[in-house]
Amino acid sequence: MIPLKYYLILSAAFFSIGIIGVLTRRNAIIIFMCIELMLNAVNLTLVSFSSFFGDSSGQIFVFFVMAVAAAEAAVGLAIIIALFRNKLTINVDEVNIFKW
Amino acid sequence: MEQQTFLNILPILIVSTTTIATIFVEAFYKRSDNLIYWLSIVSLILTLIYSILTINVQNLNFSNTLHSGGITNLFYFVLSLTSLLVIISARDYLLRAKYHHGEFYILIFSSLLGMMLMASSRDLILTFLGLELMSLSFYVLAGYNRKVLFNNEASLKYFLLGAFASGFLLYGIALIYGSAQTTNILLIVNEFNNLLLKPLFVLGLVLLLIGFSFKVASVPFHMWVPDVYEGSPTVVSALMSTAGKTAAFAALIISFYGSTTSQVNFEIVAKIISYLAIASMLIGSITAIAQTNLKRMLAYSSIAHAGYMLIGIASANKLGMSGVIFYLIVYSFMNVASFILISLMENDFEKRISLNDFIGLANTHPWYAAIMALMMFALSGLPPFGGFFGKYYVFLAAIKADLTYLAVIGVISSVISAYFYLRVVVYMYFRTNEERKDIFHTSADNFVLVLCTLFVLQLGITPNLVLDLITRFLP
Amino acid sequence: MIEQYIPLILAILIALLFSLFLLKASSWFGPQRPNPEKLSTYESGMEPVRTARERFSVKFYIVAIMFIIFDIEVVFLYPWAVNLKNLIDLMGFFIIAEMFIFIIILLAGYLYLLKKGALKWD
Amino acid sequence: MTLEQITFIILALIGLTSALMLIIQKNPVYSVLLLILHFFALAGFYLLLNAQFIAVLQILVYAGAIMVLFVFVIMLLNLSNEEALKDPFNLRKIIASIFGVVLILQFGVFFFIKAKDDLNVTISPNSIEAGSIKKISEVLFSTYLIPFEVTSFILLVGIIAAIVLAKRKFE
Repeated sequence: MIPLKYYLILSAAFFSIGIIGVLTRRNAIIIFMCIELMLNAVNLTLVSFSSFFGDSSGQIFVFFVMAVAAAEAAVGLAIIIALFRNKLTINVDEVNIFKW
Repeated sequence: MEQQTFLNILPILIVSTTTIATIFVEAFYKRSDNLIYWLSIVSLILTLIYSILTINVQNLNFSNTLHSGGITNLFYFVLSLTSLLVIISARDYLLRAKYHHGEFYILIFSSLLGMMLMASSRDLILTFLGLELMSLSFYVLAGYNRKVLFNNEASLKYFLLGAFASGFLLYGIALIYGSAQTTNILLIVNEFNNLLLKPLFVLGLVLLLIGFSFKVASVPFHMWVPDVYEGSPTVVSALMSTAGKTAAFAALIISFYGSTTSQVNFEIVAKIISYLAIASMLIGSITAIAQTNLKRMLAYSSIAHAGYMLIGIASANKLGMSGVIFYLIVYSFMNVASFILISLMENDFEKRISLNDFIGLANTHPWYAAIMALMMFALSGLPPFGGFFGKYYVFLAAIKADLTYLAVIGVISSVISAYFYLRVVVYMYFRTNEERKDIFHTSADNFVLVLCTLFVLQLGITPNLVLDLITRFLP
Repeated sequence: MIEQYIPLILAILIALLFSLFLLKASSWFGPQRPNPEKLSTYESGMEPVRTARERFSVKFYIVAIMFIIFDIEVVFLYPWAVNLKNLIDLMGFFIIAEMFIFIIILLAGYLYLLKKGALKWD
Repeated sequence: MTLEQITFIILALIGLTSALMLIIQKNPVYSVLLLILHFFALAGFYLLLNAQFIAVLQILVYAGAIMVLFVFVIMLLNLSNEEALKDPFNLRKIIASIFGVVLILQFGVFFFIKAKDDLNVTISPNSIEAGSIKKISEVLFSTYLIPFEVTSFILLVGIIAAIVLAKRKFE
């Protein structure tokens, strides 16, 4: 039996690693991957609550998060492609017509 | 599905059917853009009429996930009216820029659907999905013309920061689910008092607030606002800054409504909200002074306005909540009108309108100058206009809740912001140069501007009527 | 709980080890007499000058997006289809209408893609 | 130590290492592969938590579909020659890393000390039933009917985004 708090601290750690990645990396695709890492950390939290409560709605939420992540990937990568075509870079530091 | 449920959610059904219908039209009909334009206007007018007619029938549908009638219909009305105004004037703007496609309307409709769901949802899962539907449509709309680098960059920034913020929002919802064992907002609101004793719930609430702060454009996730409002097509900025904010605040008000009962010990969360409010107000209004680009200036002012509205949430009483809703209604009209006035001076997506473009506008186009001046007065919160009462109600609510310092800082920030709003008026009326400005006006734009002006004036003359209406429908 | 997955874990482990073993086996057991000519990529062809990772057309991206969208659709169909009898008992035929609305909405997207020429390979 | 604990530790190590390597890794192709490894570890956790259906979906949707899209785009933009993307080790990185470590410690303090009482639950005996496809479909298609339909609209926006932003000849 693994207590709930171990799952929670683990997913909090994944979430924090995702945040660090977003803050440190400059490649738009890698930043997006770190955001996926954060969303998955939340999914772990949701599933562990759901299992410990014996309540399905947390797992259904994960279902929806997955669908949203898929649509988000479609939109986000399309945006990255559109930018790359105009600018030939996806480094967010160079995306600086405005100040970042 | 029973007939009654069907009638209750009819506004949502109209909007979603129109979305699908426009996609079919776009796919199968060659000259689709005009047909889609008229189709969307008709369906939005239907939504407006229907949501006003059934405002008294309050119901909960689909296992308490979707509320209809009352305050929800009021939000429907505001959201679809804003979208209608934007759509009416967007057509000429897009034609001028030679980028008029049916997809624009499809995306506006899908974002409207998301916003309406946020306003009517009583389940955090649905709120999250509505928010994502709205945001995803906005990400695409911000980069609508993919050949324009400004649009690309705006949408990339909006997307990366938006997805980052929704991670926080989602974590907040997960922790709230973990402490309340449910995602139903009504159940959570009932238990608000007990739940606030749990640290897990408080952390969840704070993370939820941080996530929402992105959508309402307040500190700490405010960095995107100026860039995205400046880089997106102006009509899109008009929609994002008004309807987007309204929908996010609607969801925030619904989630935090439990705090308005008197016995709740809301202090920790209220303190965090008031810090966010103070930071937003000051950062917004001080940075706006330095801006010469009009869209950027309005963006920073949008941050400041989000701060004023957060005061209403922090005061955690009924007046505060209804004050915020009143403020949102006025703000929608003021901001739509200002952005549309800016869009009238642009003839493509890459034009940047600065303060200098307004020099001497009073001589060449006295009516447009007058409307712009009125909107600036209203935004700065000078007395006879609607904007004043929006601020007045939230400040009053703050004083009632023993948060007088918030009201004081709000007043100081309003005084600071008066400087940059009035500067536009000064440029228009008291400076002249020879260069003649073009204003690409059509009757559709004039109609929208007159309508906004009338609403702002009306809300300034009879604010009580609207406030009473809002208070009556708040549960 | 976890015990019931032991056969699965074992199967995965054996598959992994076996394939790794086969991968390396030829270099361990086979005779090795390398010379530069033998080691070049094409023995009698041009020297490769660039990386094999080519940029490829954006058409693939549109197809990949279609795959993802309809993958998710199937994921939602799955719990519906597996449990359909039970669901009809619970909620009546409304459950079928529900799924058809979902499919029609995505069908609109599919037709839109088709008419916009997303699948044309010119 | 029971088998469950050993599995948990192994999975946690895989998950943490792959996540950390992902944010350090220079080559985006390797990052994608590490993220896929991370998703497999998460699927393992879902099995530990008796959420079989979600575990399968995790592989099917995340590792099988979403990451494929990522690989596609990386190949499409040909970003493997990473030199163009200078990523120097600078002050911002140090600050962000310190911030991250503090954040993890904060979460640790929070879950182990502050919120200790809220989390004192044992795994529910219903958990196997709650994770079963039968139970999930019953709740999904009754209570969460509207969210389910809304998902299709979200996917629709994905389709339109692809055409508007990425199609070569858009109009």
